[in-house]
Amino acid sequence: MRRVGVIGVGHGRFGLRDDASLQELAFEVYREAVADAAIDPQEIGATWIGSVPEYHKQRSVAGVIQEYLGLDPRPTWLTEAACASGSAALHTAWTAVASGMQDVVLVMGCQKMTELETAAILGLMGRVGDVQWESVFGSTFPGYYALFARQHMDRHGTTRDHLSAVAMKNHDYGALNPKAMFRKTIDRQKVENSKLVADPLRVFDCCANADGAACLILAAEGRAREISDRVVWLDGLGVATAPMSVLRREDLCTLPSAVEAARQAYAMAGIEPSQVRVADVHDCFTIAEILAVEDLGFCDRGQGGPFIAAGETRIGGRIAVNVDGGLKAKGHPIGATGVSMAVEIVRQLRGECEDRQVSGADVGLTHNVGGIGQYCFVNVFRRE
Amino acid sequence: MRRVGVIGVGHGRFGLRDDASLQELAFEVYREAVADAAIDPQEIGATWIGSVPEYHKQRSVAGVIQEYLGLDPRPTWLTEAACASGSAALHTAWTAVASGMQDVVLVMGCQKMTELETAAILGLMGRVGDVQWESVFGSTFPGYYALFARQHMDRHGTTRDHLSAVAMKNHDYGALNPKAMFRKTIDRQKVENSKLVADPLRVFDCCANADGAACLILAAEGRAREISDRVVWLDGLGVATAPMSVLRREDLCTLPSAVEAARQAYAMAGIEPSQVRVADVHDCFTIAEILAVEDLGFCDRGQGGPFIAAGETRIGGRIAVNVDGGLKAKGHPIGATGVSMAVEIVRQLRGECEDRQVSGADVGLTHNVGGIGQYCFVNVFRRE
Amino acid sequence: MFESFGLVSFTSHTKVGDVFVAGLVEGRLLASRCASCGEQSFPPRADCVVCRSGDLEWVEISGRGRVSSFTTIRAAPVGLEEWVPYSLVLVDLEEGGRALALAGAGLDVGELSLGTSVRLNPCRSEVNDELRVYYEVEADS
Amino acid sequence: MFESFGLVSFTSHTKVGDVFVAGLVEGRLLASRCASCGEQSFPPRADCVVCRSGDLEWVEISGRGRVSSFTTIRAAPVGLEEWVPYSLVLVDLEEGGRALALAGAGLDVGELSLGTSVRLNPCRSEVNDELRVYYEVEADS
Ligand SMILES: [Zn+2]
Ligand SMILES: [Zn+2]
Repeated sequence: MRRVGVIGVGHGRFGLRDDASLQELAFEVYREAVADAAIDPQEIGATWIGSVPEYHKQRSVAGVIQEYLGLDPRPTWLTEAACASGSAALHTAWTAVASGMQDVVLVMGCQKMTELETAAILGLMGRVGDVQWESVFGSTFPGYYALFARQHMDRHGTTRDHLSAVAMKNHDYGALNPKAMFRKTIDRQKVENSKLVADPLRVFDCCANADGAACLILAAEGRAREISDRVVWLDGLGVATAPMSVLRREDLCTLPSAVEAARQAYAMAGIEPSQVRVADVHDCFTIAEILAVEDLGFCDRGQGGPFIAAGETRIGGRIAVNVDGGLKAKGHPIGATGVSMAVEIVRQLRGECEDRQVSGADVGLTHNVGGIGQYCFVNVFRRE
Repeated sequence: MRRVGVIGVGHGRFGLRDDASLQELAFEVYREAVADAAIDPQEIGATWIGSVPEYHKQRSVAGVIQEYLGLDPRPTWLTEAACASGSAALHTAWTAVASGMQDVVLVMGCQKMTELETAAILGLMGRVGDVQWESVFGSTFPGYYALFARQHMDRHGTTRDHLSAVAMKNHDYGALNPKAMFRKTIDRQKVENSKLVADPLRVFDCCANADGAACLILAAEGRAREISDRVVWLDGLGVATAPMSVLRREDLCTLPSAVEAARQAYAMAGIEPSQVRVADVHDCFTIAEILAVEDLGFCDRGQGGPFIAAGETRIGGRIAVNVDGGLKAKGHPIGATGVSMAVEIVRQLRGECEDRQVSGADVGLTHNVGGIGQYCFVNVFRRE
Repeated sequence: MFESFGLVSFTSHTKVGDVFVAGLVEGRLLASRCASCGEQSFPPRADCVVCRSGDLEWVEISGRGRVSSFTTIRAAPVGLEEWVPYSLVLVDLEEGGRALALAGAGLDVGELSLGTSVRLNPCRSEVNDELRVYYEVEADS
Repeated sequence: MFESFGLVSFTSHTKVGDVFVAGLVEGRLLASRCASCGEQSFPPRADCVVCRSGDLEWVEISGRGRVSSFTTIRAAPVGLEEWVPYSLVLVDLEEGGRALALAGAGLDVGELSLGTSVRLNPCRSEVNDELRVYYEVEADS
């Protein structure tokens, strides 16, 4: 298999984007990535699009986007793995290049979510759970993570303060990210006075629905080196699943898919968790970031809360986590998120992140969860 | 890249399946394919699922299916390319095996469509067209193919009789296929007296919405030969796109994506169209089969109608096309269709098709179209 | 029949629907058991995850179990807006398997902790003008 | 503003919506033109497919063209059940680009053939109790 590198990135403004259609959002980041890579787009051999179809009235958006980008007759299709759809597109693209089927490809993550009402979105998202035995009782997405949080608090002594620390950290960094949806810091009061959504989770424990797009251009090693002198290599890929149904999970204090995906990615890249300098992890809820740092081996099992509250995941701590604001402050356009994470890590490894740059970042990681852990993709990036 | 072969197939009954959930339909064909391949399912390294999400109330069906099959924590995600979603799953799976990332994988195509009303389906399907400039006028899926038919009749002299010949042939063979939705032959009267849907297309020019599932197990050459002595090789893959919007197509008498995908597949397999003995092509409408035999080079441009009406695509003719009944008589569970086509061709090349067996079939082809040609996948299969 | 299961329905057909719902209507909680290898499942499955057999038998279970986790939903999905707040309890069943279910009127969620003994009770009631069958979690008396 | 375009709307936002619909309201048919390279497009695009510039200008077009194909829809999608049968005409525009549009009252579809000269007419009317703006195909007089 050939080594695969990222040679161009594009990232749009996340948030309420009632100024543009989905394909127009996609074009913004495509334009940026083509300019960033400084290639002739005719060189792009295929496009994979991560997006979750149910939020769009346009069906089969991959075809519409490929047309709007002007990339017909090159192939495209859509990948869906709930909130990890963007990482599924990236994995597909990586495999096509590594195999030799393609030399240069585009990975597009995009989503418009704000056309639907919040209750409709809660309804749709709840149906990422098993509809036959769970959604029939009105389960919601925050409801599932509330079940996880309750067990984690009970077993490991995780506290309200630990959850709040995640939200505050991510808003602190979101304030520094020009593409983030929320660019304001928040204090403990703000989090703890926010309305309960699903006990013990409050509004400020939850990420926000957003519109947005992000994209990557990948190339095989030889071509990548000809095109660019700042290639970031995608050297470790992991992907795993866990039962869709919370009724079939042995333990709710971990996402087994994340543990397995991380194991694969570390092994493939030949690194230990301690070598990761900067990570974007899937903080759809505050408790999810606590699970993530444990599942990824950044701290001991059960110690995610104190680890984060002690500042170890801030810049200057043991490992910088979600210093782009995370899903919490950057916003979570579900199909775009996995690609957005990769864009952030590429920019960190290139040293382009200005006042939220992690100094000396040479190894970075993304951890993108679909649903409540049904899917997890972990990727390890490296600069030379 | 490694050679990739099909070592197991499963195909369920297509039609109204109000006896089973989507995951139960998937299990039926999984059970059959595992038995057919005679492998321990623990050997399956990943599952790709072709399905179109909007028809299901369950969101993110890949996760539910993977759980129901008992294949966690192995990876899965969904691929969507409208009616070619199943072929997108197959292409993804092929690439994973060819690249060396996987050795044995499962490809599942599945769809439940009959939970929605016909008008709702027409509404959804119309939105496979461009919603911004086309669907706003009430365009429908048959409406698009009607536009194609009108041009083809005008330019090439294609007639009502030619269209009817496609429907009659496919029903003749559907009657011989125990898995087909419609197992009755029809006469010219039946077609021509059926109600107009979108002039000039009538009810019997259109395939039927159906529920169904089909699956394939693929393996890398070395392992495939150890497991099976009747491997069918997937030696040529082609995939291309055309504008989503009929407003951006130069010519409506061809699907340019099909022409390009066929060119790629023939080149990769190193064959000429004349070497293909049996083909499953995407006859979502009768006119579509006429376009297909031309786009694939089975006959001259514009001659698809007379070619089919003369019996050249029946068993014993120049090339057997859709002798499983096609989408027309077999039914069209959209996510399953591409995989179903591959199952049929594998069985033809293995010589297992009984009274609809094409004798001496050694090279077979599938042609699976998404939408109105936004996507086309052409695959060439070969037995040794 | 399965359309009447739960507060709302998203599954129109399943091989395990009729028997399961008929059981609930009679006040019985049923698990599936594989006729080939004996693997038992709650919630029920039509196909055995162990041996892939499609022959299933039904066994009645007591519904007794322990609280695995719980939450109170305050932001409702479409269709259940008037139902909030409602509490969901995840129960590890004594006879294997797990259930997610509504907290019944007799269960004080404020007093609940993980590990508490509870019981799944089959019940029927009118929800949004439809007769629904489901189960609720009650204190195990 | 784009929500009022067509018989039904599925696109809530687009960069080209406001100007285009305002044009239609005034009876003008507008195409986009790239301010960088001059590439013209109908239907309009916010981003140039040739040079990728996002600077667009607007140009009025005549709407004259020739029939490329046509059909009469007799099985309607949801929401348009009472509207059938309606005819759709695909028009190759003289000034480039193409449009799919409803056949207007003045167009006898039974007499139509491919190549016939026609014209896109901006129009406004009440559809399902909403004021809609769109265009219809009329005979070119
Ligand atoms: Zn068994
Ligand atoms: Zn331009």
